[in-house]
Amino acid sequence: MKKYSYFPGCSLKGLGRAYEESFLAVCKALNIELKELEDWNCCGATAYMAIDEHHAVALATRDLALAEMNSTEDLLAPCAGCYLVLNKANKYLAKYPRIGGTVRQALAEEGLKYEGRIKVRHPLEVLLNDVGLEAIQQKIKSSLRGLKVAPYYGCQIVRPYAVFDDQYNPTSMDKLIEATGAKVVEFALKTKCCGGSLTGTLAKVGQEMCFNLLHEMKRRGAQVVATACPLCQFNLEVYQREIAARHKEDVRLPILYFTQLIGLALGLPKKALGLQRQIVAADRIPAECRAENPI
Amino acid sequence: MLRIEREIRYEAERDRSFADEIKKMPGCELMDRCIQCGTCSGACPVSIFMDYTPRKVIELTRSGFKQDVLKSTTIWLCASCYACTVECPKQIGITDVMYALKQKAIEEKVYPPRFPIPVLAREFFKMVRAKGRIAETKLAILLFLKTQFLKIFGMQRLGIDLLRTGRFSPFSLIFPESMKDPAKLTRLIDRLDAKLNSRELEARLESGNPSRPCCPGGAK
Amino acid sequence: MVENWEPRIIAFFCNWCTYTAADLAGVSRLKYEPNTRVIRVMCSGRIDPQFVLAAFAHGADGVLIGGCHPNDCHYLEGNYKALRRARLMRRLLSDMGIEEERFRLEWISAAEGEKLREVVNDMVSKVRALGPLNLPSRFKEWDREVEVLQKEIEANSGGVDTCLTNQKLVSIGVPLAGVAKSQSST
Amino acid sequence: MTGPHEEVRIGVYICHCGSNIAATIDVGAVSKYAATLPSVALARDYKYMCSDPGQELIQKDIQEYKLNRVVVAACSPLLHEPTFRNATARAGLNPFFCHMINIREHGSWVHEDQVQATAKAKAMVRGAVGRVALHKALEKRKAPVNPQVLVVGGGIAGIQAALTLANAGKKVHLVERQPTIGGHMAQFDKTFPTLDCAACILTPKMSQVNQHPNIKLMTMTEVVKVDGYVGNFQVTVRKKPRYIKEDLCVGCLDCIEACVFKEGKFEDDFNLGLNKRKPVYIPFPQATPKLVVIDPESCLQLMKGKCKQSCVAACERAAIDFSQKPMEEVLTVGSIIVATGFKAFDPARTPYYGYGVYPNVYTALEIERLVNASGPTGGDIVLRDGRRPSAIGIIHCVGSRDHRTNRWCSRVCCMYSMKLAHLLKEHSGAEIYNFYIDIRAPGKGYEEFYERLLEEGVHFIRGRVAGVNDWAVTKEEEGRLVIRVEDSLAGFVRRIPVDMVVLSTGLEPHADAQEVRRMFNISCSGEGFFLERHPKLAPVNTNTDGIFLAGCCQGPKDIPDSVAQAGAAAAEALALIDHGYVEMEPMTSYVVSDDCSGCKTCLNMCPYNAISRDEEKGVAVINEALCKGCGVCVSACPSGSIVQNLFEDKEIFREIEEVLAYG
Repeated sequence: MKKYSYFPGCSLKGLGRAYEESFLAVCKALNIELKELEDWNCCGATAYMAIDEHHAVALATRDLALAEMNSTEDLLAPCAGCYLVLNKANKYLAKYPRIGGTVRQALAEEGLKYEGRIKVRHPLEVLLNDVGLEAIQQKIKSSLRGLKVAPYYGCQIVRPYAVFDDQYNPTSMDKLIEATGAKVVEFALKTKCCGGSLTGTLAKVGQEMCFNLLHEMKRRGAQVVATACPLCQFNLEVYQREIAARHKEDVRLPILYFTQLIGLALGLPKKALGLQRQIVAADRIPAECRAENPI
Repeated sequence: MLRIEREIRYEAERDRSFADEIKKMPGCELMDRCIQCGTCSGACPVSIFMDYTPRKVIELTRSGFKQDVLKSTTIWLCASCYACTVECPKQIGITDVMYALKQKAIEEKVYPPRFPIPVLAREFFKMVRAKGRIAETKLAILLFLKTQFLKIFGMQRLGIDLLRTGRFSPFSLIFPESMKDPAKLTRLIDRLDAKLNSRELEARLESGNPSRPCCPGGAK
Repeated sequence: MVENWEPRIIAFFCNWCTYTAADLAGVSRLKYEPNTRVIRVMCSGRIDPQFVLAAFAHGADGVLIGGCHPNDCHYLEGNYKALRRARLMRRLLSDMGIEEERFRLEWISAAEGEKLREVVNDMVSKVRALGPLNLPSRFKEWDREVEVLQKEIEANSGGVDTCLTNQKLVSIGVPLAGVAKSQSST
Repeated sequence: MTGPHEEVRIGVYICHCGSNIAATIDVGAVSKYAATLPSVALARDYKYMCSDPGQELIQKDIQEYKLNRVVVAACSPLLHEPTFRNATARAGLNPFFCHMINIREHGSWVHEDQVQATAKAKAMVRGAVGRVALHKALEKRKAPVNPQVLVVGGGIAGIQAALTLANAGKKVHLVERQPTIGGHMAQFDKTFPTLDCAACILTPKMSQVNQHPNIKLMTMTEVVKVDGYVGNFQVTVRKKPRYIKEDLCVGCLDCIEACVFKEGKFEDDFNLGLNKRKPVYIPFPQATPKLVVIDPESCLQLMKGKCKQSCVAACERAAIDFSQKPMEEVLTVGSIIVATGFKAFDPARTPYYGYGVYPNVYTALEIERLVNASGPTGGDIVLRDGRRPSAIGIIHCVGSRDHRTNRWCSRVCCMYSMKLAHLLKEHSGAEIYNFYIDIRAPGKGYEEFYERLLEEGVHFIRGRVAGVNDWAVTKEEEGRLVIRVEDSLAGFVRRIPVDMVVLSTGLEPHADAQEVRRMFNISCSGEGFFLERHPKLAPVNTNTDGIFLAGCCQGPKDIPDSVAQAGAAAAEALALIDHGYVEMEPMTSYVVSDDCSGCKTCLNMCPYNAISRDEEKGVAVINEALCKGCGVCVSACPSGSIVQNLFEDKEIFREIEEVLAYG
């Protein structure tokens, strides 16, 4: 039984709740015990850095402090944004005493203390290294054999800090997908940015970036895309109608979380994996796969 | 018709302290190493939309052409994907430079009115300060109300989709996702601001720099 | 007096690596703290523990030894000898109540001008934080033991390095002859 | 000469070194202070002590003021101590009565605070004055120089150095690791900027080496151990078995024809794996010596001991010998020229350029073979997938100017990229794009060559390529490699589809440079190339006397520079030989027998076994010829009965005492 602290972040409570549902379900199935941080706050995301580095670091450090004061376990952050921001805070506290000092003072006045001991980790790494492919394969109930999956990592899991995977050609998700029996679709844009918040602020820009990804994934024969970030999943899925209209091309493609795929392979009920929350329903996957797959 | 303007730059137009201000910001220390190879621009997924490529922004920044930089769309288009940062052969934190420039632009309020990105930053900031967490849908709606009011009607389909799949409930607009006790965070931020302001003061007494509003748009 | 006190650090540099590294730092115009007093030896293995004590005895606030990296010694293995002696020195110095930050052995190759700067700056800041050592003044407290020792020496004469004119030095010179013996056979 | 009781009269000289020292250190104050020190007869500061007038000043003073000690505070003794010792000697004083301290590299150049820098200088001067008073007159030992020279590495640099020495009538041992000499240059097709064929200018030199009566060529041979000192090195070399009797083989190549493998089956290293060879092969037609070699990794007989040995049958001269074993030999030489060359950067370390992922991404060296008329395709530009390219992208600075790989500029890539651009265009008619950060064409006729290429219509795009991949956006990009780059002169990003990508990989030190360096007891600079004694004034010397550098092992170079440096190294070796003898520094140690207790502590301290025990007298004895003067034994001696010249305990104690006596 492995234990971790767990930082869901705002998205997993909001638009990305299917990520949380599937992640929790998979952890349960692989008997990983998660302890959600008590009264955590928003990590600050990327928006905060644009305002003030002290505020950005302070927000993240409060969460790190909560984790450190309540347990010694590593802190899991499934949202790529949170994962990066929390890691970055750790780096900044160590590298910039000027910022670290001020932030720590402010925290101290709130009765909080962070010594920098918390290791922030991503579920991809934990499933791959702590649980291990063998352990997962043993628990596979219905293989996804024949399903062509495009693993999409997005930016912030491997950049700027390549902690557990290669910066230029990450493979951790590939391995997990192959463990489910599915086939990995090779494509050059695994880590190309989906546009982040640009889809909301400057639709034209954001949607073209998503189009490039969807177009290339389809061109490579992907039947479904696996993501590891709520924003990536959202951008790639919910704008497909607009993108199709804008670029006069059918880009419909189910966008799942890698945890949902693993969950399916583990034979967990679709509802538990939040599959009903798909806008582009996953059962558009071709018949031959549906035949031998639970989807 | 053809608009002709003089494009020459005079030394007098350079803000000589600008580069140093930026270099003081975390991650920007190595900016002077830049050899203008353009790897950042090539690696950037958004550069195809930028008026100045990231490479050019670095050059303009280090030469002190402050207004050109702060007015460029580049700093706002940066999606923080860090491709430039990891690809830079001279290990310059280009993404961090962009953050620094965004800060400066917000500070000096040099961006188009109703330009959504800084507005998003501000709304984000306010919401976190008030609730400790972000309710994305509410944030999005606020954003559209304040920037591209009409667009919001184009978004109905999306809204319905999200409702249908239960990814957001109108309920959350009235009772958005929140910390149990958001005041905890508000207090923390205020304490931080207090420190920063006092530090600002010291800084100002030493050098004649203008004060920085501790948060944008006088959100507090 | 103590307001404008500056630490003085005796730096024994080996001719082939660290001294050359210091030259490189110079050619590269790397700026570092001016508190070292460099004494050139052909090899860090030449550095007799007595040199270190003499330095402290004459008012040095710190002693830095710079040699070639392991396997890089111009004389094959002199730096290993230096390492063994340094380990021994540390124990001895702590017995004498001299803080460990005041004595340091570093491997700095001919190419590592940058490292030389870092080491010197780091050591100077640490020693500065510790304040003056003032070993000479501490001798007063020790004078009594010294006289005892002195008698012993006269009793079984020899062994004392005659070049140590300073009477106080002789006194610590003695246990050192012992030190040299014990370490050389280590 | 000063007798024991003669009064010590020291002259102290503080150098301004123009403003190099004087700008930071108050030289006037330092010399004033020096004048106040015990037994200092006079102290001066002067603009350039190392200049002739500066040296004459010292000589004059020695005579006029009866000085018998000299202290010079100037630059690094490693640079100018010989200068001032010679000056001292010219005035009839023993050179070792002169001591030098460094207030430039260790003073003015590294400190900003003038007060403290000056204080440091004063302290150091005081230390020197104190120590020099104790100096003794010393004589340098003379040792004969063995006139033979060892050249390590048979690339163009090694070849040039060997020929120069041999033509001067000196015996040269040329040692080469590979089965043939020629090095990288032998793989090149043409040479920039003149475009004369590399083989045509290199192979004559190779055969000269092979035929020269004064050159002993040893291929497949590596240096494994170096003993001794300048003028008298003992070098152990190990020869790997070629499985061919070199004296019998005439290079008829019948054995290759006869080999049981009818087709080449193994990667041909010389052609970088672009084609296959048999287990028995000759690296290339003009290989020197023109001998076949058998690869133990692929020969059935040598691997399994089972083969019908048709090669043996085919060899009329019975030159094939599967029983050969590695052999060691000790060479005695007076000097060594290290010309071990470079390693081409491995583009696997730049994954974003897709080498090894996309078959049509090549390294520059592969292209050299591809465009070569005697190469795997006979000079035809055919891609690995059999197609012919209609557009080719050449990416400069791969593995250069990059903190993630190598920080330095490799110096030759700009020029060879242009050369390859020209050749590829000539051979394939394809559209050629060069992607560069800066064009560096600083050689004779280089800029003109750049101009010529511009006129030939080769595209030059200023921008470092961010990535190469097969992501297609437009129709014309489908199924091709797309180069994404900012055209930094135009100021926008471009996507350029090509069929072939050439990576202009940089030059880096050999993987085993560190071991080699240790073996020869020389240094490496930060990036791992061998370190010259002085970047400007001693560019082919090393910190170890009698060992010289030539070619790319010292840093990236083009052929002209390598050849020039090889000549310089040969000249240094010749100077050493013709001088006839070397003077050994007198910093050796000796035992004061009366004080020695015969405890044997020192015996196992000495790394050179220079110390033995005189069993009769029961004391240790040091063999001066073997002693290298490290002084380890001195500091180990419990009874303080070993003395190192110029580094005597009392001298060092005095120096410590005095530097601390100031301030």
